[in-house]
Amino acid sequence: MQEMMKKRAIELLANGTCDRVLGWTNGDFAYDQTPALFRTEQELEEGFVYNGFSAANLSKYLVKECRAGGKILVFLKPCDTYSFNQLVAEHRIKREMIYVIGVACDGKADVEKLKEQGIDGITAIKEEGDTYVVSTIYGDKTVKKEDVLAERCVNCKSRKHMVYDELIGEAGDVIADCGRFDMVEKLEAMTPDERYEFWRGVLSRCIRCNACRNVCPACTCEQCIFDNPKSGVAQKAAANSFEENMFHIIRAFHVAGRCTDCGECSRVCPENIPLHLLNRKFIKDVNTFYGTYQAGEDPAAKPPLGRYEKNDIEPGEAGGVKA
Amino acid sequence: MKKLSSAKLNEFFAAIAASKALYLPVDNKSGKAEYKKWEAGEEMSKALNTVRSAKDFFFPQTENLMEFKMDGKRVEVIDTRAEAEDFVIFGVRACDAASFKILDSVYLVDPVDSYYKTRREHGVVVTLACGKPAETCFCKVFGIDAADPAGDVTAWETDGAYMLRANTEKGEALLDSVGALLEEGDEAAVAAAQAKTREIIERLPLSSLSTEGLGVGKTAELFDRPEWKTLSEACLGCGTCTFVCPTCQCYDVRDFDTGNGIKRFRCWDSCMYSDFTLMAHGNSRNSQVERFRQRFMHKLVYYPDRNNGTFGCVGCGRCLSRCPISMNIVKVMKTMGGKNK
Amino acid sequence: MQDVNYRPKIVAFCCNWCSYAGADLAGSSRLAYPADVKIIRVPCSCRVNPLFILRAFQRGADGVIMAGCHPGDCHYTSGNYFARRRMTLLFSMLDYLGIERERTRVEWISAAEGAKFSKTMNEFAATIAALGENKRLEDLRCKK
Amino acid sequence: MQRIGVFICHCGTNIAATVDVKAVAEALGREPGVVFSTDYQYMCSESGQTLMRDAIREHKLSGVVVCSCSPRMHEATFRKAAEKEGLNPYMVEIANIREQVSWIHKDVAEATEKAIILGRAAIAKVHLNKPLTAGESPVTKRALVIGGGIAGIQTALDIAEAGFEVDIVEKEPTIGGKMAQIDKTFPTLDCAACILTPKMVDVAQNDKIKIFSYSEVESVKGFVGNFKVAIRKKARFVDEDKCTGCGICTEKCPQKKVPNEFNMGLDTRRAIYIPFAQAVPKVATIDANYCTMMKTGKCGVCQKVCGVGAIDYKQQDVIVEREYGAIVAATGFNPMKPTQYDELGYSTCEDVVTSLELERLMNAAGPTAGTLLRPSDKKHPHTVVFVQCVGSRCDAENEKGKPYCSKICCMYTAKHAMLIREKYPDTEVYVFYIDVRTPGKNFDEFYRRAVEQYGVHYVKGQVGKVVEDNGVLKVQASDLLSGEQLHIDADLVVLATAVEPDKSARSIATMLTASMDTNDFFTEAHAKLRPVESPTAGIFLSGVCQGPKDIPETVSQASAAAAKVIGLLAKDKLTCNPCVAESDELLCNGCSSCEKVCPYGAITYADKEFRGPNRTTLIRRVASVNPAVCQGCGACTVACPSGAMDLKGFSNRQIMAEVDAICKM
Repeated sequence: MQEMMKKRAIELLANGTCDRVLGWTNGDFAYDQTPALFRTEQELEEGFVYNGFSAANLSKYLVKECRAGGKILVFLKPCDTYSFNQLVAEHRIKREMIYVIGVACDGKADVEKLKEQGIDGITAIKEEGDTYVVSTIYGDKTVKKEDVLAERCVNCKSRKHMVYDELIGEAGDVIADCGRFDMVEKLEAMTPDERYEFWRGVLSRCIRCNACRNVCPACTCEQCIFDNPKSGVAQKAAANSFEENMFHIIRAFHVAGRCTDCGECSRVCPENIPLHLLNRKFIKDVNTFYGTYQAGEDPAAKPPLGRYEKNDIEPGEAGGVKA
Repeated sequence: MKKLSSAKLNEFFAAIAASKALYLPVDNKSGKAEYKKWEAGEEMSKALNTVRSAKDFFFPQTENLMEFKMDGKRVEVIDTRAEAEDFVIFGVRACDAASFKILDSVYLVDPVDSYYKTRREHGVVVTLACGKPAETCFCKVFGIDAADPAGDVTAWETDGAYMLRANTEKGEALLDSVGALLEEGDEAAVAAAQAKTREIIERLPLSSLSTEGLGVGKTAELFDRPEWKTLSEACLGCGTCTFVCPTCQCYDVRDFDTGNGIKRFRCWDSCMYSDFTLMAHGNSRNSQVERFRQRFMHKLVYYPDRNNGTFGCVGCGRCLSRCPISMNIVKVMKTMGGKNK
Repeated sequence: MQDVNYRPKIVAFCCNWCSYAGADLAGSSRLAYPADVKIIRVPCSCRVNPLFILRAFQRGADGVIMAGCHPGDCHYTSGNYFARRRMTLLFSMLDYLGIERERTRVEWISAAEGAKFSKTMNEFAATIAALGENKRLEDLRCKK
Repeated sequence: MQRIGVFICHCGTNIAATVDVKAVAEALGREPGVVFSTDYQYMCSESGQTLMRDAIREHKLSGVVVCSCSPRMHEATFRKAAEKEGLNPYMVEIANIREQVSWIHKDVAEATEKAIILGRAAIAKVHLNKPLTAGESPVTKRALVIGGGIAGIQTALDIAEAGFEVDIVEKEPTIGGKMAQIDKTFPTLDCAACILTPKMVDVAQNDKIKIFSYSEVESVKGFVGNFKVAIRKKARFVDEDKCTGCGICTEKCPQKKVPNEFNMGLDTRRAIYIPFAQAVPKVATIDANYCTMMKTGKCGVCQKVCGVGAIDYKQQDVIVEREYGAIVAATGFNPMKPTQYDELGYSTCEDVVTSLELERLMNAAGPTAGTLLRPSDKKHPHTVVFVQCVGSRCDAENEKGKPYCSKICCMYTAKHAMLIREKYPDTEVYVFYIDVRTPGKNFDEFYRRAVEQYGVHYVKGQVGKVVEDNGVLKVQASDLLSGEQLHIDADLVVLATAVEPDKSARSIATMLTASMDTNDFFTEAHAKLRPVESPTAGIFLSGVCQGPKDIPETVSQASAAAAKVIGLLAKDKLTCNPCVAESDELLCNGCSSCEKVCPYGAITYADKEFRGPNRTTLIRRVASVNPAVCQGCGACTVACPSGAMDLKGFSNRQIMAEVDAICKM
């Protein structure tokens, strides 16, 4: 897979289809890959990597790259293509400047899950069928891929690319019964007090590093209201529980109907806050109240908060209380 | 050297907690270690280190400074610093212990930061030597010995017991206060534990990392290196590295209008943020390349320049495991430093 | 223990064309409602940003109600329809976070419904008084 | 820092009796930024305004807060006064301490405290106010009148008289409305047709007036001065331009069994028809529901007999787009169908009729050619019972009826009773009433004539039941004055049913974004001071669509609405509302979220060049708002996540400042 991608990228660079390639490059421990731009064949040969740890969604980088001009080749996993479409729909990236190669994905691994299995001192990781062979300073360990699947991939909603110019690897399908709302439903079934405790427990860990926001392909404001002193709601740090709640409620609200559920927010959270459960609540509500809608599926679709029906559900019937 | 039987660990904690607030790493619901105030029944985490560093105890993420109260057109200024409590942190690793010195070099020199100083005076640091450092660890590079951490008291975990060594008067006093629970220590057991740890460190992938080409006097050489652009290209400009870093010490002072007055507080800031050191004329570092460079130049060049060659990094590895895009100081050192390439 | 002198703080965002006029009619008809309810005039319910609602809670409000034209009667054609979707989602999220669902409410009150305005505000104030102080979305810095 | 002046109005005792105005002035005077604070008996009076203007001048005020009645009442007054003193009118804010405080609270301490808080909120807002300047938009010099009854006709004629173009959209094949169906009018007893039809002819002949008959309003876009309306001209299958109204088709049409709506279904008409002789336009219409040709494809008689070839079975609905500066709603009413009052026998007894049906039964052009014959056996009735208030003045809880008084029933029933007694002195006439209401010029005299001269039996009481027994209507009623139960054997029972707004009014109000009350009558901008205007700018109200009225009232209101329209159309430019949305291009990311919720299409996008970091330039797509098109709803401001879109006069920070001030501990 990686070699096919590299070969194709080199070809497309050579024939002038693109002048740079957005992909992933290796780090020190096989799992610490960094998104990278490759401008030459040599750079690709030396650094290009694609494997079970190529987790980052590259679509958001295109916002910046489109401004820089030229034509960009980007590799997108199925979930990334939803983000891509959403960015096109919101005029944040220019479709015609980008050559999209869809790459098949059978789920990415979470290194923390590896470590939870007691694997330590990692020096290298190799994929062998449905296992990873992990080299450590204490010897080799083999783990099943499914046992270290990243949380967001456990409930993968789609292995189908929503957009591409060409595809490398097998085309997949939308996974209708992915169970991604199971945890939301579990929370909904709790009492309000239990829910409050749950969210306080996780949100109180927030250090307001803004990783969730900065990685989010739906958060592409020129300047976030929380960073803008003129907005009147700027917060540099969450000074207390209110500000923790405020930031996460508003962030979820701002991406409501736009979030494609790519899961990057939860992936990058240094405090392991399950932020995707906030976004998924909105996705589930939109589906329930306004009909099934998947952001990024169709760039021409009208977003749920940009349209209405005359007989929409009343707020009191959904969350607040109506006499 | 004193010895505490592992069986008596909880008694030991209880005895300390009787007179001082005791904080130690505890696993949270996500299975990650975080410092928590000890209460009976609380188990110490087995994790190598906490997600957030121990700097929070002396330099918390947010801290009230003062308040301006308004009554109509009258303004009154009130000092709102939190009352200092006597506290003990247990289980600080060598890297974090070393970071305190770096923070001290900023906050305890003239003009002394009284908020920081008060907390330093009220805190007793009990360090715990590392038993099994991870692949992300590289404290050795900066001359820190994970097997022999600093602190007021140093602890080693050995078979069935903790060995405790007081390093300071504060440490002595702490051990004295719980003297009834302690026996005479076993130097040999400590040496064995240290040897084991040091042997692991040698085999870790970053053990050969070098600081050559970095440090004192390298500003001119490194500042305009083209690699800054490629290294920073993927940077999201978030504050994760900064906020998990035990040595990052930048803060912002903000005012919060409560409606009845202004509460002035300070909170961590990150040089990775676009509004870092924002001034009336605008921003001094306008692009992420510049901000990224600032962070690493500060740790690897500017700080050593001003501190006799001591680096502003303690090699704890938190940024290595936490950066959303896995860009980190090690990658920078390898690219910029002479010997690593 | 609830302070016996406790009076809830209630913010009512009222659209200029319907509900604010409904409040005026309640006033000119002398249809009382508790003084705890304070009205903020907005041009349309679609002007109400979730930020304002959270802000009110932060600053010490115990309940926030938004009142607009009946669906279909928006002065600007569609504003209340958008507002309805926004508030539906916001309230659902607050509930999901375990914040008392009774603290937030939306009512459609026309310019002719002075009686409904007064009745709604009486009911809402009673609901909030029974719930007591907002603790889950409070900002202690704003309390005296 | 602003220099704010605060003025507390006593409103006589309206405010001052419940609010300690001195305490409010004193408390607000201590707020930061307030340099002057006072109270005064009537701020809206000439001397109150002078007080404010003097203070603006003497204290160099940059902002003003008036704590008084609702801003819907006097905001404009105070803003104008400020403007005269050189202060931007949008630097004035009102704290509503009358409707929201003194009128609803009794406790002085509580009311005073609330007044202070509302005052603080207004002060907090003014601190963030910025001077705003209104833009201008052009006016399309044509009006649309929706409804061609006497209200619409009068309004159209008056507007045309002033020299402006007017279109009338009437959903029926002819204009004329309810008045065309009425026989005589109270209290003068002149013939309705005789006074209405000349006006209809005037409309038809006026070259400023265009009639869209058999047409409906499909959609309304735009705003005052600039409405764009789509009108659906329903297919009548007859070419209006060719048809001469000769009526030969309506005589030859073999389909004779169509209920005649003009005669309230009391007789029949043909499938191709002209509603009545004086119809305007006098053009035939094919009723596709009954036409044999339309239903089976066989017949074609009308086409054969038509001398001008006007019949077109293939005619389609046509949508016409027209532009207007003003729109008048004159959608009228219908008498309520009393089918839900089973006890009164309307559904079961043929000889229980409504008053409008009686009008047709007594009209010379009606089904009985003016002879009063009862529907069942076409015999002359000897005992007639009138029942008042059927469906009017009901309890709010009673879902069957309307809470309001229909206003016209007392008088037309007196008229009916009088006419019957005059024409048929052998007839006994009973009127059951709750109250007899006659507050109009010559009204009570008229009613007394019915009682005193014509010997109509007025009985205060309610009819409980009407049952038919062998052609006799057994009327069971109570006489409230004597306390007796009455049993009357009647030949005809007439129900004065409630006046109901036309069913189309609701959807038209929605299109016009004009508000309605709970009974579906249009709401006026102010119940007393702006009775012919809707709160929505550019929308005016004429006739019963605003509330029950008799003909002279309707005509007066119609002329009043016309006067308002003329006033609007006489202007070349309108001052726009300056409280419109504005996009901060430095923050806008061009995502189009705002555009999707804008009901006016006021937002457009353009690629613009911006300064990037370190002397670079970059091109970004950014939104801009057309201030002449934007109406200031604010939908875009919430759709915008970055806060780039904000509303002038109701900015995020202004509203949050109000929130802060209100919630302040």
